[in-house]
Amino acid sequence: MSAPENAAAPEPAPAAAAPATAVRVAGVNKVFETRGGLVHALEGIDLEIAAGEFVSLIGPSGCGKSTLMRLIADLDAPSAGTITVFGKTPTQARLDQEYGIAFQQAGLLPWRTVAANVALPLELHGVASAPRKAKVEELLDMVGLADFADRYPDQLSGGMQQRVAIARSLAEQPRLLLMDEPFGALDEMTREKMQSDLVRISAETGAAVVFVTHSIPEAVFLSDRVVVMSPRPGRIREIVPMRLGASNAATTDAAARAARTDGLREDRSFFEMVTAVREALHGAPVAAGARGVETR
Amino acid sequence: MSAPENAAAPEPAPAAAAPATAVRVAGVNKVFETRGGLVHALEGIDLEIAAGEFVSLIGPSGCGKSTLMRLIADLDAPSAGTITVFGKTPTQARLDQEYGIAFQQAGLLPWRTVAANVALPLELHGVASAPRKAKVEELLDMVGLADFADRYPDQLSGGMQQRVAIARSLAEQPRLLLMDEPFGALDEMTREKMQSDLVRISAETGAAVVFVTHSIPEAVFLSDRVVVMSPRPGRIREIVPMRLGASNAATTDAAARAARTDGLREDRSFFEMVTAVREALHGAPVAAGARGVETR
Amino acid sequence: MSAHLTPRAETTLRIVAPLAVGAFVLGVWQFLVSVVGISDYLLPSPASILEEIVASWDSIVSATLITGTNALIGLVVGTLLGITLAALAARWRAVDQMSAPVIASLAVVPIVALAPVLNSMFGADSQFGRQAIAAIASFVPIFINTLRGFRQTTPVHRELMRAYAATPGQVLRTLTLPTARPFILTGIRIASSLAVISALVAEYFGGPRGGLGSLISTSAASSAYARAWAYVVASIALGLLFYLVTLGLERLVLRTRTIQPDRTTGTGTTSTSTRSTTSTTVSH
Amino acid sequence: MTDVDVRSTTPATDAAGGPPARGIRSGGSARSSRRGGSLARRRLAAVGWGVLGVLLLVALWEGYKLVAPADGVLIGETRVLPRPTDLAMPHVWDMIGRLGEPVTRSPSAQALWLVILLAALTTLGIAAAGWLVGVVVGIGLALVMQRWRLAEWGLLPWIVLSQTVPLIAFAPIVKSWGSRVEIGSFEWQDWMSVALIASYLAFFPIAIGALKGLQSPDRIHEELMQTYAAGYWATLAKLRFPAAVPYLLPALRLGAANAVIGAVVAEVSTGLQGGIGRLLIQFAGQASGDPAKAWAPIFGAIVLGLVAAGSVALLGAILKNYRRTEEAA
Amino acid sequence: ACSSGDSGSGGDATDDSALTPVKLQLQWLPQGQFAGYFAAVDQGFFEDEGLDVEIIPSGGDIVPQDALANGDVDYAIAWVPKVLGSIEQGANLTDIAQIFQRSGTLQVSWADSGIDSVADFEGKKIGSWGFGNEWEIFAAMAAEGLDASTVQIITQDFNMNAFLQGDIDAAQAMTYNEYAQLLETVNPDTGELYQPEDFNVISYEDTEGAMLQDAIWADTERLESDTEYADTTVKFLKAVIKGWAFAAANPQDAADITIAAGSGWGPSHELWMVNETNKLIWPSDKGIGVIDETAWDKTVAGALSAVNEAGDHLITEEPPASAWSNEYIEKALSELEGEDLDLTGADWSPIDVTLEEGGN
Ligand SMILES: Nc1ncnc2c1ncn2[C@@H]1O[C@H](COP(=O)(O)OP(=O)(O)OP(=O)(O)O)[C@@H](O)[C@H]1O
Ligand SMILES: Nc1ncnc2c1ncn2[C@@H]1O[C@H](COP(=O)(O)OP(=O)(O)OP(=O)(O)O)[C@@H](O)[C@H]1O
Ligand SMILES: Cc1ncc(C[n+]2csc(CCO)c2C)c(N)n1
Ligand SMILES: [Mg+2]
Ligand SMILES: [Mg+2]
Repeated sequence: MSAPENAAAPEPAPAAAAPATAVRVAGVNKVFETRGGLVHALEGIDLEIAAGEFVSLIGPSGCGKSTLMRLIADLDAPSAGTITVFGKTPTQARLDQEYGIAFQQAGLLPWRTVAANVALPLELHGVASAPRKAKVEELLDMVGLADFADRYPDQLSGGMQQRVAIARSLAEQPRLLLMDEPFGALDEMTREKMQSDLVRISAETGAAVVFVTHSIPEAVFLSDRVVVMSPRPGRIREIVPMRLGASNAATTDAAARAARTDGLREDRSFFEMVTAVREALHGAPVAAGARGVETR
Repeated sequence: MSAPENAAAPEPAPAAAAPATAVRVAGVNKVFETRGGLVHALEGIDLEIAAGEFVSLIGPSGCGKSTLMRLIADLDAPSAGTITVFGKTPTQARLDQEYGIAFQQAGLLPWRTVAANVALPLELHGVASAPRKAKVEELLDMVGLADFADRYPDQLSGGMQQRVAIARSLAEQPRLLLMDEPFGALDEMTREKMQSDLVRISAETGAAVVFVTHSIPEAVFLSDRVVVMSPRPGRIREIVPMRLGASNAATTDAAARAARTDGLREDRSFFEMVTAVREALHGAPVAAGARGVETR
Repeated sequence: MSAHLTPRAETTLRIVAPLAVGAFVLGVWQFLVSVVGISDYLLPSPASILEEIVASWDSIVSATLITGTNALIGLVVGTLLGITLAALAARWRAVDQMSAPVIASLAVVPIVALAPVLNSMFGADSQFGRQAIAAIASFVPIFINTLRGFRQTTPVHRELMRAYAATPGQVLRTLTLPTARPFILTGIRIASSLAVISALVAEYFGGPRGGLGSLISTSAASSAYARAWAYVVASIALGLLFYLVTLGLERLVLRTRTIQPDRTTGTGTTSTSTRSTTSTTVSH
Repeated sequence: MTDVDVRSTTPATDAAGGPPARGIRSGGSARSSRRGGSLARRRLAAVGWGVLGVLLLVALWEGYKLVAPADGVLIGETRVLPRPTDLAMPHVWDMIGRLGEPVTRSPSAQALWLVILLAALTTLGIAAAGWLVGVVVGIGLALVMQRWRLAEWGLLPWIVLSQTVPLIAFAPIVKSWGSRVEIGSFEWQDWMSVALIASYLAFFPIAIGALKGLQSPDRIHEELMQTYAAGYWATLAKLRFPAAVPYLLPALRLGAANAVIGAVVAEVSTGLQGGIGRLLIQFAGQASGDPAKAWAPIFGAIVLGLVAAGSVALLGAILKNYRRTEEAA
Repeated sequence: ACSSGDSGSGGDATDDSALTPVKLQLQWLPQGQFAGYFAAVDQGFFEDEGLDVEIIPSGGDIVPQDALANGDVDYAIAWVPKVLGSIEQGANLTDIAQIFQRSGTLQVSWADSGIDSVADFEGKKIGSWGFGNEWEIFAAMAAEGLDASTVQIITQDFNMNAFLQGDIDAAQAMTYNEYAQLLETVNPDTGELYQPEDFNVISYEDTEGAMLQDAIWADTERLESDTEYADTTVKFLKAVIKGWAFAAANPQDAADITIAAGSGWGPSHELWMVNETNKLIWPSDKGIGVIDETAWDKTVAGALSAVNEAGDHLITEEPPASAWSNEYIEKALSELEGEDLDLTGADWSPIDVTLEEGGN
């Protein structure tokens, strides 16, 4: 599954997605009707994401990354094609709370304390007070914000807010995490720290992750596979498998990811992967020589 | 002048700044009185920027980069120490329109067209209609937005807006450009493009630039010297001279910068400079080995 | 949630829906009066009101002109005063704080309380008292909105102006006023129908006759309810006219942009909430 | 004048203007380095300036009386500045002094201020009832309009139009219809007609403000609730109502001011005994012989409005955690 | 109106529930103009007749005859011309007692103004309250050949300031109220109260415009179909007569009763008002409340001739015969015949009232 897939030549869709498949997107089109006319946001998208796999979506602005993620989350419906999430329809998956989600903006409710924000999904699904409290504590510990439980969002820095949002998205131990540029609004240094945290957390929880980003190094650092998209209409141009960290094997599981550390950022193979994604993105080899650096 | 200066051991301040000096900051402190008490934003800042020199300020959030820039621009006054801009007081320099300024937000007036936005400073300073028009056209040409003169800001992408803001900051051919994270809000690809543009433009105009950024590669790519700051209170930790592009000599002039191209980003020396700044920032060598990459 | 509509369908529904509601209400009203037989005496049927509108057309037009003129003059004066004082209050905090109790009082004082007093002060033989009341009534929302508008200039813009060493006059002209413009217009729109209703109600409390207010009261006093309602309809139409004209003005000016939210950072400032309908203080 | 900050007492007349811009930290100038000062001191200063403003008005009034020509200032035929006669503009001290005297020479007469106070309390009670009805109706309408866009499109224009109807044309009809309501032991009282008319003015800003507030949650928050598969009611309780608080508070305050205005108008219109409105016409009728007396109910009405609006402001203090996005003034 | 006989049915057989509830709508706030009704309540005259009368004041916009026509109340006090207008609009009402036998309306101008008759109105600013109180002016002017457009009509508010400050040349005033207001005001030139000599007073009673004023109105249909209501009407009128007779004999007490009932006027003004009101009622040759056909016809003629400045007529045709009836008042008078009451005011004479500053 970590073998490079080319969107132009999709593998035939199996009748039913195996439970090991977290997300199956088959032949998905999405067209928006606007005042200015029709906007083809996505066209012929085929993508399969294994359970526990970390997949990044990268591509120029407007290529449909967010749209694809929203379709998976059942926040919108495809114009054509089918999507299954753990073998269910997206709607069913949403109702079953199969996924957690985080956006570019943390989207915390400003009138709730940090703890109450993390507790929100649990509260909505009727988790009793005591286990809820315990869970929230555990989550805040995980994101390193145990001391800030009673603060309000406006008293936190952007990075801390984003960590709260991630804790919230993990509250119900989803098997799938959807993240739309969750670190886009953070400054560089905070961002780097958050990436390491996310690697750790996703390893701990073993969830599959669909991660939208603009940053090549970020995608490379985090992912098992990077899906490179092209705009208007949004298509998958290439899927670049990452061969980083401990495991080089076809099994892209959480254990492999756990081995991913900050040191990796200075690994030779890291630069190579960055170059590979960069080239996929620009549609052609950028230049020859000792490269592999995304200067941004 | 491009020799590394250490803030801890400032050179004695000359009685009067030579005209070749664009900005002289000597022993500057800045303390804010807030509800929560005193905030020492800057302490003992000494810095000299030559005419035509490109200097970046880098440092963690809250270290006082913006504050320093605002002091130079006379948008605020230092609590102690002196600042001169081309030998004048900052206020005089401001009144004489010695500098152009650009912020993280483009700050265009939404009710004015692109052309009218660029024309704003000229208009305010009584430049007649005909020369004004000519100048605006020239500037828009320079930033590649000649076709968008009659658009309104909300019809432009973020990158285009920022280019308009830069054109505006150049309108009066200032000898000094102050830029506070002008590309902070742009996405990666646009940002890279804007950096190249800025290198070109600053070479063309020969202005000195004070550039605030969070991104090490950006600082390295653009600057003659990178000023690395540490927070609370904001101090200059180190000034790292860049030795990129054509010239390695002590004269850091515009011609040297003009030679800086995109190819540079993949130059060996580039990685070394990035590493140097990174180490200065983190306060210690990051690690040994083939590094020099700021992954962000 | 709600099904997705094409933009065309949405535009159509936006027009059809209120018309349908209006037609439904009128229908029920007519039905109640003419079929169910609720007394036509106090609540005349829409049909008989329409008859009266036709019958008293000339007098309705001249009454509408009188009241409309008073409201217009009041609105204009209130606008000028509101903007001027808001500019002073925005400039000097002391002015703001000094005017605060007076403005707060004006915002809660009923017109019925002021009308007789103003008539005494300015004379019952002129329309001035009504115009003054319309001016006071429109002044309040315009002042408040304008003041808010004047405070919307973003720090970036203010610092830019400072960096340009712009004079206070230049700042006002090129930054503050354009920034406040949508707010001022919102204020004027809110004030518009207020001005009409205030001018009209003021007629109940003395002054020359002939306006809508005095004709409504005269007609009602002699139980000519259909005629009274005809004048009421005219006054609603007048209020609506004022509202729509100012709304149109607002839309027109807003066409040239205002500050947009910054898509990339999400931290931009939206200039105003002007697009949607906003409220009105109504004082009688 | 409980609170002299315009932004907090004067209803932001545009209820829909709603909460001010989010507290965006930009540059340094959002915070001021010069204005240190404790909060309490700033409050005190504001009150001081407010008092000064009132004193200035008093000085202006008396100064004008001193210097103005007896017939006021006329431009052409139009008198643009008032006549300074004691009949038109009584001395400030007369107006204040009159408050301390009995209403009439009748041996049973109470002091004027007491009469005004009692009447103001009566009107306050009626206005409060009207306000409550306005709150229920306004929020109810807002809920319906928020839930169904078609309802919003169909109703909103009429709600706006409703406020251009000269209410006093309605007062007798409301009173007349009300007097026919008799359900079991419940019998319609005249004050209820007045409260109903007050609610007609009160509901409007509340409906508009509540609608804006209920519609105010960011899309991101709405979608978040959607991903939690939260139903309509859960979303309402956990998201829409809390998010609406910053919009609702000014709307409720405006509604309170409007309720008072409506109650006074309706009292004048229907002649209901016991309230400020009644005193207004009664004392206006005595203004020729006793000009200062006519001002007493005017002051009463103003204080009443300020108290009503101020009480709602208290509500804002209780709900302060729901207003965290509002800019600290 | 339920009969007094079914007192046992409710179970709450208190004395009160035995009384027939009656609502009387006044045409303004409580004041001496209505002293007779308040006196009848206070002295228990209604109760003696088995009635529990609630007196309902009105405000700026309440039209008493409409409250009656709508069935909100049982009886209403209103001026005859205004009700004639309502009758033409479809109200079905009957004048059952003409309490005021003459018009109390004045038009007051300054003594030196040269306006001492209706004919002098031409080209002047004439004050009126509107609200249907203006028809006498138009009728009087019509008799002088003036139409409404020859004067400028200015709406007066609740006081005489507009006149005092010269905004209007001649102000409408009731003898019992606004005229007194003038005499309670300090003349800034003398420092003393204004005196009657300061004014020219035109009384509409002396003009062709004179119209009948405060009358008691009842619902025509109910009078015909509801015998209980008809009975109640007679009882009601009997108590009213006693009330007014009381006010005639005891003006000071009547004034005090009115103040206690909620009038906001001071004692001197109240007493003045009761006294002047008495002058409009007494003497009443055929007995208080009996409608004088000539006066009625004159009112109708005036109403027919009056056209306001908007060109609207008050009425365009003769009112129906049911618009007035002496049946009930005469019955009431005859039932009171034996009692020690002066029903015609033959022995009545006005008192002297000294007005005090401010009407307080
Ligand atoms: N609700 C919508 N209605 C109309 N067009 C839409 C809508 N949502 C997205 N689009 C359009 O679909 C295209 C893809 O948008 P999308 O937000 O998915 O891009 P993206 O890859 O997430 O971009 P970015 O990197 O800027 O977030 C764009 O052209 C966008 O304008
Ligand atoms: N006007 C002000 N009043 C009070 N404190 C201020 C003010 N402006 C800045 N500060 C404080 O001074 C310190 C330096 O702020 P400054 O904005 O210069 O940092 P920065 O380096 O530009 O940070 P960033 O990278 O986030 O832009 C911070 O602690 C900040 O909170
Ligand atoms: C708003 C308003 N103002 C004045 C009157 C006048 N009015 C009613 S009864 C009466 C006679 C005795 O005072 C008078 C003058 C009114 N009806 N409504
Ligand atoms: Mg996106
Ligand atoms: Mg900064």
